Amino acid sequence: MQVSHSLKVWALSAGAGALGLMAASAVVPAQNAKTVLMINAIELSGGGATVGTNWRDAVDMAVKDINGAGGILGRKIIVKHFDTQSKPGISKAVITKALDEKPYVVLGPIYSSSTKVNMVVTRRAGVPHIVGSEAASITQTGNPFIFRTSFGQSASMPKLANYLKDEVKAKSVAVVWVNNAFGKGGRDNAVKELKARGIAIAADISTEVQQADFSAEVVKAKQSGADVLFAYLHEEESARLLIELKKQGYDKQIVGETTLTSQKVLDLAKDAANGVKGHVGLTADANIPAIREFARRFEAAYGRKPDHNGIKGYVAVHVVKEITERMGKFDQKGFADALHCTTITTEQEPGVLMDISYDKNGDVDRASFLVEVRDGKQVVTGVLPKLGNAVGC
Amino acid sequence: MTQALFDARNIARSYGGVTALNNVSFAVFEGEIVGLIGPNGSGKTTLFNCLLGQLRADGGTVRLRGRDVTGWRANALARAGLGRTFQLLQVFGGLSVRDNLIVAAQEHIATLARRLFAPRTLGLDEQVEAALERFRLTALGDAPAASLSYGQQKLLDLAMALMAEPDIVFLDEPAGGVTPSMLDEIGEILLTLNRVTGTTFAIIEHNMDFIMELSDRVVVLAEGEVLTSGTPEEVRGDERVIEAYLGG
Amino acid sequence: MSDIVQLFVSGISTGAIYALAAMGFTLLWQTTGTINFAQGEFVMLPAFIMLAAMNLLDVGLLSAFVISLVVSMVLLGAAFKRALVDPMAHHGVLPLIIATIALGIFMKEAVKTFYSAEAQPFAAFAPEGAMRIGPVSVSIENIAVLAVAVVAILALQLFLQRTFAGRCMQAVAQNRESARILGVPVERMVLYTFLINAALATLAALLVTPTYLAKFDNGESLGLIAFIAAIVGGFNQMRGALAGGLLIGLIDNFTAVYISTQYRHAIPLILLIVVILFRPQGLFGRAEERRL
Amino acid sequence: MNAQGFKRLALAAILAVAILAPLGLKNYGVYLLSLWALYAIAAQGLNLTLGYAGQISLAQAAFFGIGAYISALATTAGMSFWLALPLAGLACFIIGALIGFPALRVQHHYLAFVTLGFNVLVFLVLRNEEWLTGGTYGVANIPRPALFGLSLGGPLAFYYLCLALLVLMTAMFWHIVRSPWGRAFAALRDNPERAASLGISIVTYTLLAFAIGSAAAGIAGAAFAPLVEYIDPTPFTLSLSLAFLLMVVVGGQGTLTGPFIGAALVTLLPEWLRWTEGYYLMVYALAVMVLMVVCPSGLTGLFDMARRRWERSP
Repeated sequence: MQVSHSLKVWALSAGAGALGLMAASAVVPAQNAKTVLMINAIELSGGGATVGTNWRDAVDMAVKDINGAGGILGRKIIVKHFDTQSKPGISKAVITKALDEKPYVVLGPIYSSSTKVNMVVTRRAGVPHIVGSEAASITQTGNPFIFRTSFGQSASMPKLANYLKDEVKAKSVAVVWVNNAFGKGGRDNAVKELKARGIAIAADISTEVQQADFSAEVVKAKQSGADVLFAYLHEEESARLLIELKKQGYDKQIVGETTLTSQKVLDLAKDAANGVKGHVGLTADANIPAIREFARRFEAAYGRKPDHNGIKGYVAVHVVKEITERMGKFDQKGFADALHCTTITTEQEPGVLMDISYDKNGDVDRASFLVEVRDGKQVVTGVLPKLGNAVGC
Repeated sequence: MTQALFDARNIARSYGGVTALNNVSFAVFEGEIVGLIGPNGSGKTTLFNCLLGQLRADGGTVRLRGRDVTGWRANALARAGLGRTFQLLQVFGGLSVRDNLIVAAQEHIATLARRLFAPRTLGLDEQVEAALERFRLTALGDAPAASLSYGQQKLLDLAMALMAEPDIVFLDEPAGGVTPSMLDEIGEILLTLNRVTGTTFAIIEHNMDFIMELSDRVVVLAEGEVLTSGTPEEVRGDERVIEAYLGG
Repeated sequence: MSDIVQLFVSGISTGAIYALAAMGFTLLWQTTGTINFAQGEFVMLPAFIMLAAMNLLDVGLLSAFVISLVVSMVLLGAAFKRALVDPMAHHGVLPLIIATIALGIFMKEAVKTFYSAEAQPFAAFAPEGAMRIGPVSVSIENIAVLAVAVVAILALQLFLQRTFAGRCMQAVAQNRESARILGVPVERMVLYTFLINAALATLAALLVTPTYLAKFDNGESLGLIAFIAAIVGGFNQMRGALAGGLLIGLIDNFTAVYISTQYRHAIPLILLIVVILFRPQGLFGRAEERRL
Repeated sequence: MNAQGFKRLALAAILAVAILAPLGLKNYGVYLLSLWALYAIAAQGLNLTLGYAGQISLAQAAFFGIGAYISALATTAGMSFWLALPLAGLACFIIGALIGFPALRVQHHYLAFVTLGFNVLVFLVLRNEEWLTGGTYGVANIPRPALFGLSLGGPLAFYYLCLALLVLMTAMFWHIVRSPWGRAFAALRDNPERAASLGISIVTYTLLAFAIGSAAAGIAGAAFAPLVEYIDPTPFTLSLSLAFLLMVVVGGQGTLTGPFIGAALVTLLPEWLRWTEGYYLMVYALAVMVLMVVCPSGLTGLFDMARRRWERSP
């Protein structure tokens, strides 16, 4: 009996110890003064795995480039990647954990719903936060630490609407969108801009994240008699939609914004993507030497073509480098101030690939592209100049 | 004629076209012990299940003290004063003997909300101790019911059915599987309860000697219909009954 | 008109795929009381086995299908039964439900880790494009899917009703104990149902993956729909699962076009709840004796 | 030491660790512990429904979400958290009773199917009814409460709030299962037919257990909203309901300590097993399957088996 008693005590204390240890494993080492820490909280699994992996690899590439050239102000960059699993709840946990390490800046994520959770945390900690998200609402909360790397929807949708009105000469549009923070934001902005230009919304079709069967959506789009179908979905759902459109012999123009013509969609949809047109903020196929060179090196390093998210990740790190070097010191509050209402040209910092301007909300302005898919490849058919109407500067 | 304590009229029930009960009427008067007998498959247990809220009858009415209780669920019938045991032994093996007895009575006292905040035994201690004594289970009060012998569980089962002091108790084969000495004990307990506290019983039983000795009146069921009823002597002498048993 | 016909055809053809999954689901329930929460993953995995076979062994789609069929019947049929269902036969329904939930997670994670987290293109077995029949235009692939599914379902029905083994299986499904007394080799019949379930799932994978693309989390919604279809149709009847699958496929498509895209998933669930409340044996099921 | 004493000691040990654990931890560790406490409350609720009343509920995440939205919308509109918290519990109790009642009347085990449908419906309403819930944009800037002028905004203070809620709710469950209700639950689980014949209403008691279990999820959700400070519909899907189910069964249904262990497995263990990298979920799933085969009563059942073996050994 005595033996069993002490065994029980042992088991209990072991259990208690285990619980403590589990929690204590969250303790981390401090960074040293020869380096500067960046946290990259990004989608490495779940629905956003494709886009997140592109972003992460490009961030790694940028860090390698910069460290190879002596780092930022003589300090080497250390970047730590955290997986948000494409879920806001996990994302919140991950960013809380990451901030315990006292990073200089935070990069990512791309999914808007995760960004909206994370930006509350980085704002409280006063850490500059550069994201790949496009939901319009992100930069409308007066958060002084949040910055994009690509157009928000309030910048891209007017460009798209102009394109539909002037180039495609659309009278009515069927909008197919994914019903989450990303898709709803895009849909709301697109509908607003289209209506303002006198284009009718013939069908307003909501779809689910991870939706597999798009046959009803296609019938509905056909039924609406719209001249143009505008698809605003994530990569895999975009591909499934294109496959179903082809399956049912859809013969109207299909138009997208950035995602629809991305490399992943073309890989999955194969010839179902041919003929799709779109507006993209960034593309690896742009006829710009810096971007071509980036795409070539990326492909050499990782064995696949980068998409626009790769470019965004690469640019993000270089924005951090340029602004920090302008200040001449590592100052988080100063960084945020310095990045508002500023322009970084490719002469100043070649790593930003294209001239980029920030307004007072952290929104981006930059030239953008019109593209078309031919023979399974994205072809740039035109360049749209910067809007040049920076807000509040 | 006085009003029956329990009065079932024209109970019908069929299973997918096969008639199990064909307009059976069955009444029990206050203070009676009624035996329900019949060959295997005559519909005794189906009748009990229809009367006691376990099965839905296809037709007929059931009254308890003149109140229409047709189609009531088992728990509602129990709270209206109707107790029962099952053919197969049914005690709560995981609970102690005491808890088995308390749980058998607790729904009959206080309100649901009160029971949440009442002391654990709900003031039933005296009643529980009395039952333990009557069924000679006092020494086993805190043992889990599953650890009792078969005979002891049989007694506990019976004790539980009686805990809430029901007006009428339906027993499904109380003599099944017990030793002769235990059988005498059970018979004695039932008779005492009937004579002293006036408890009314309806009993399904195969053991003829046992049921004939105990019952005031016997109802015979055959092929889903009431064949006859009367005093044990009348039934014993009825040729149709003998025929039903032999032919069945 | 053309739209309605196309909607009907695509609804019925996706419905037929749901029916394949739902029928397997019902078979397992009838013979062993297994509520398989991994049923969706049972459709997802064979698609990856086919992909792996095509990529690693460099075989065509048909050979890959045959390989996948065999592997699935061994892994998702026999091994699933031996390793998980048999040892838990006497533990009641819940532990097995939990175990199949865990199995589903395991299969998803394994495919994600060892194959890919990204969706994979998958070869269609039928030609693409639309077919014109008079004024009506319908997808050729939909018709092909429907045809294959109907043939499979008819073959299964014939097997169950016309062959000795099939009738034995039905006997086991209806009453295991009576079947045993009658001398039916119950264990072997139960094994057959597991093999058939795996085969149906592999067929569903072949039909569904060209449009859905192969992805580790494809099973989540498919499993749920199979489950809903089985309950709506009637848990205790094969024809219930068949009808339930077709019905859900149709309702889903017509809802999305004529009622609401935002609430399209709600309609089958509302139907589910209504059926449970007013016809608990399912629309096409046999009423069971109500106790209590 | 008897089983009862052992249970008390285990609970006391968990409480002691829970109080001391966050000291010296950074924000992240404290956040995880807070999440653990809230998951444990919801799991305790489901444990009453499942472990004591024998009903499978697949809507625990929906009630968690309803509680979170009530708290988020009420507090961002200026209502006190201390009012929103019981309100969330009450609302979930009533909704639980409303959906449970018809389901339980029809057939004993159909609650599982109805709750499965309900969970998906709740998600759709949260996402689609933008005027009420903010739709996919969610609800942002959810304030953390103060108590007697003392702000509970800091991570540590908020954790102790979650822990206090957990202790309170556990005490409530402790009381329920020891009251005559607990005896009725035990009788129902053991033999529903016999229980009914003794006057115990199956519908009433299982409905109560389900509604109380749902209310617990609502209360946990109400505290979840200020913990994450931003909510949208995505966390409250069926997969979280399945996760809750796993927590309860793996921890050990029908025991008071089981849900604590189950919730810890889901929130804390992944951190501990970080070295397994992507394999964690696979290892977890595999372990669950083995556990169900070997000991379907869960980890507490496994501990019990071990304890009895020790006691028997000379």
